[in-house]
Amino acid sequence: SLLVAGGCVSRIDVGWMESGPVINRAIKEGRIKLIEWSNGALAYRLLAGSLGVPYLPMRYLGGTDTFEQSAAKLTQDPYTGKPICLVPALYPDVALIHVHQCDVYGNARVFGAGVAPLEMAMCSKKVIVSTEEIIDTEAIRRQPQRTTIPYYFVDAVVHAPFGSYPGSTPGLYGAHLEHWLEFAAAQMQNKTDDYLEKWVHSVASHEEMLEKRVGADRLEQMRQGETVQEGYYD
Amino acid sequence: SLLVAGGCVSRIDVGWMESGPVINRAIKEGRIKLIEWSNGALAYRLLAGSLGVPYLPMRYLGGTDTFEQSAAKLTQDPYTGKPICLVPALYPDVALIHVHQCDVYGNARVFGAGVAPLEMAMCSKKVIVSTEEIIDTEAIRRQPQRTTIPYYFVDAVVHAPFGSYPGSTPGLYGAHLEHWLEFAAAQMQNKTDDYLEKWVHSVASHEEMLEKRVGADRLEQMRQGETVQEGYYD
Amino acid sequence: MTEPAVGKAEGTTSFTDIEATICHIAHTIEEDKLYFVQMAGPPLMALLLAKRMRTPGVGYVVEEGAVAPRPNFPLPRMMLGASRSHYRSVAWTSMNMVDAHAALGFMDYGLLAALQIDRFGNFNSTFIGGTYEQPDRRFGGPGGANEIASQCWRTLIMTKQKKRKFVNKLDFMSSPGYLDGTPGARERVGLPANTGPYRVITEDALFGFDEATRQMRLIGLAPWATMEGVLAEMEFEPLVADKLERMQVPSEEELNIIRADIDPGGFSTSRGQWMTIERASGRRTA
Amino acid sequence: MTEPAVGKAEGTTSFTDIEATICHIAHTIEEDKLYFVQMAGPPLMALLLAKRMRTPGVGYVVEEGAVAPRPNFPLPRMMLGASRSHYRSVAWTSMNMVDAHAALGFMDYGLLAALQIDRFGNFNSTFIGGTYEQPDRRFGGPGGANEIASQCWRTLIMTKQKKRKFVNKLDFMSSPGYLDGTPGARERVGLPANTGPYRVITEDALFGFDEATRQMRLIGLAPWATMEGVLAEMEFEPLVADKLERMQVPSEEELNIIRADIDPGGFSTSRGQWMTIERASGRRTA
Repeated sequence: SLLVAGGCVSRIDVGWMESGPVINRAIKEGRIKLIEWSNGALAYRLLAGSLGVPYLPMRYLGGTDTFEQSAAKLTQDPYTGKPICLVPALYPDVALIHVHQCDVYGNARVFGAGVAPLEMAMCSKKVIVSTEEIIDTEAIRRQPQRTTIPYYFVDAVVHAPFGSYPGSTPGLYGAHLEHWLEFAAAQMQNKTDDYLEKWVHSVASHEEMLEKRVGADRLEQMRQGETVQEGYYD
Repeated sequence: SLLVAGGCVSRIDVGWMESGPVINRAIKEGRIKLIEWSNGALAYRLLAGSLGVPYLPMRYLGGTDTFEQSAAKLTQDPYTGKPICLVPALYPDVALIHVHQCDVYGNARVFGAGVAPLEMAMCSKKVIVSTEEIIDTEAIRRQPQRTTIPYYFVDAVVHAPFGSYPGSTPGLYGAHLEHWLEFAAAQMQNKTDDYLEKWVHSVASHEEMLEKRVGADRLEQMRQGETVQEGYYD
Repeated sequence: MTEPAVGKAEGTTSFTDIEATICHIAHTIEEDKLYFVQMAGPPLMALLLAKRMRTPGVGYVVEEGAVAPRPNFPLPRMMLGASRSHYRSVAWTSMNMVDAHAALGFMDYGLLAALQIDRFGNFNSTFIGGTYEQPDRRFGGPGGANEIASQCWRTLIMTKQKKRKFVNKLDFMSSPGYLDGTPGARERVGLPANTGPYRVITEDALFGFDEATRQMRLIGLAPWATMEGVLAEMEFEPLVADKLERMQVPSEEELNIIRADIDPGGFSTSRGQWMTIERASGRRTA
Repeated sequence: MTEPAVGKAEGTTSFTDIEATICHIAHTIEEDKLYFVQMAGPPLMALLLAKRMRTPGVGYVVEEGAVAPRPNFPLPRMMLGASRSHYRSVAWTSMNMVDAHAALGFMDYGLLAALQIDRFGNFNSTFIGGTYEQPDRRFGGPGGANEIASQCWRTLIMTKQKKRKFVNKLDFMSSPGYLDGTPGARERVGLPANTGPYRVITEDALFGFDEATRQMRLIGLAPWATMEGVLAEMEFEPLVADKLERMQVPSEEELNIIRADIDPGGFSTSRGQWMTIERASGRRTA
């Protein structure tokens, strides 16, 4: 919604999107065009891209209006003659991926279940990894099993503690619930410009935003709000 | 070669196979039929099977005699119109997968790089997991990131220490080199029957084979022969 | 609407339509089966309630790749943050991985919510009113619903018992039920054979599907609901089973678990329509 | 053939053809590039030698999914057991994963061995002599060679300088070079654009490929080899570069690393054809 409010968006491939008045209006005014998919279909299109192939067959989407408004195709499987749906690979221009740990070369660790960070890194033309923590390459090499994304997919590494703000980084800090409520209210009251001014335009960097708009106490509370570490860092 | 020598094989999908006089003879006598692939193509066919789709497009095999002797097809990508090779999914009847650790439900951990244990478990109709060690389900749940194969793909769990013998289980024990040399010699000298008698038919179980034909000292040497633990169990 | 003030009559209980639906779904959950559940919201709450109350061995998988978690209650508000809801999973994987598990037929049941549903169990989560290009109200889209409804053996769909929900014609078919209801309709568009919607659950009623015609059939009623009342809240007329199952009144224990642990603060569940039910009779008093 | 007895003349050095080829390949390895290398054998040994001697930052990936390992020397005999060869990788993945990395164009070079090769760099690792159904001698098959030769930007292929290796017609084309040599031949069968064989390396010679005709071209000679000798050991006549590069004599340090660490016991490398070379002149004395 914020990117739409900011006028940065002309087309959205939709799996599920946070909807609301801003997007509603943009659709009606013809300012954005939507292409329908599903969460899984978009992740699967990233998988296609990550395999370096132009498309993948899959077992869903067919038969629905979602299918009609997508770029999926219904074809005949050349082996069995049965119908099968195809979806085209997704090759994003740029991926922004936030991770728990990363070395200076981009060998990155994402802990916990996740949508498709590896596929995203593999299929995107440029990959920027932001990380809660930079760790030594020797630490990466001592536990190769824990690496999610190998270095050669990564074009840039940014050290960004609390990089998921206002969301959570599982095992490290919880989400900032009040921020989400503030955002929802701004949307309802048609005040996204004020919201953007406060949280984006009036601060020079992510660090300044954290320092001035969130504050150390709140960040510490977010850390304490994450009650589960088990399984992430151990 | 041993399965061929034992008359257990009529068709082989070949990526790379250990070749030698036994297989040479069986091919010439028409006792086995080969279908040509490559290591990667077979793993990729397992990937297709693991995705539940009938085939996958891929970027190799085309143009070669390997392609001609495979069941791959050269088709036109419906999105770009460019040529693309397709390979059919592999759905093995039974998979035997040896793992480092597994709970009684079949939640299994394979440590280290590997060919395609997860894909194999996903696409096979029946899956038997043999494991060096049975661990507690709570231990699995405390580190969900380390699970390679979730329980629902697994039909049976067998506790089989030294289950990779005469091969190695990385991080735990090395291979038994002399055994491989003995096997190679038996093949060269046309004595695979003797070899099978000694190592297979004359012992009632894997445990008896380890105890009577290998011995505790040698097993201990194999353990000590594995000088690298780093990255596997930690 | 808000919860009735304290001092409600003895022997009565109050809950929202959402809480009622959650409890109804929870009663259908089967032990030791594997469910594929939408990322958040009442469907997941229903499964968690069943897991706490009756079926501790039921497994579920969520879209973002947590396999068979044993969540750490209370869950965070608005389900923000994965660590407590993914707690003690047997595996942490990814979206493509669990979708593949579903494609392979390992998911016994799918469990999700719909904005609008038709007689064949096709449903909408994309927009309501207007046209696709000029929707009156645009919603999030199918999210994970399409892959769940397409690939699980049996799909459970929750919605509200409202005429605008049970429609003759969907504004948009986001996810498939039995499509046009003809034999093999799903298979003809590449969906896995022998899959499809199994139950539709509202605060007032339970529906199945006729095996031959694939049409929705009323098979159960909440104690406080009548067949006439339910049919009045549907644009199309469903088939009706010979004998209607009498659904249960949510127990205090169930409601306590929902309110204290599963949706602490009632962010989702308290916002529904409140009703007060006399426990003994099952009748509605407010 | 065995290594010449001790007491070889001063100023000479002895090694096998396999060791020579390993050293020649090692000299072509480029720092900071990524190589996709066959699972075991001389191609991997060549890369390891380069990594030890000259290009510590070169990365390589092996079929079974180890990414950029820093192996623990000495490697186990016959390369049995993965732990030492996968030691200190930056990631442990799987075969499909690294093949996908190659499909995406992340592998600068492929590195592998061939039984037979033709003028367009197509090669055989399947059978020699007879027919496919009745082969004189069946070999293992392409293994990982097809995906490496198809997908890497540039492929390096090692073989022996023997007439039976450089043939007019392959008994079987296991893996692709430039196919029939026509422009776009690889692209027409679905292989990634602008990829293909780059160098063929033997104990005696180094070959490249002509950009226009895609034919093999002699570009380098070992100090002990002559153009006539090399051409005599090929069925087809390659193009010949205007100026032939003079390849190096394997150094004692290189040979020591191969023998002590990379192939301890010489299981692979000592079984080749031995030669003795006068260091100063590069000429063969035995």
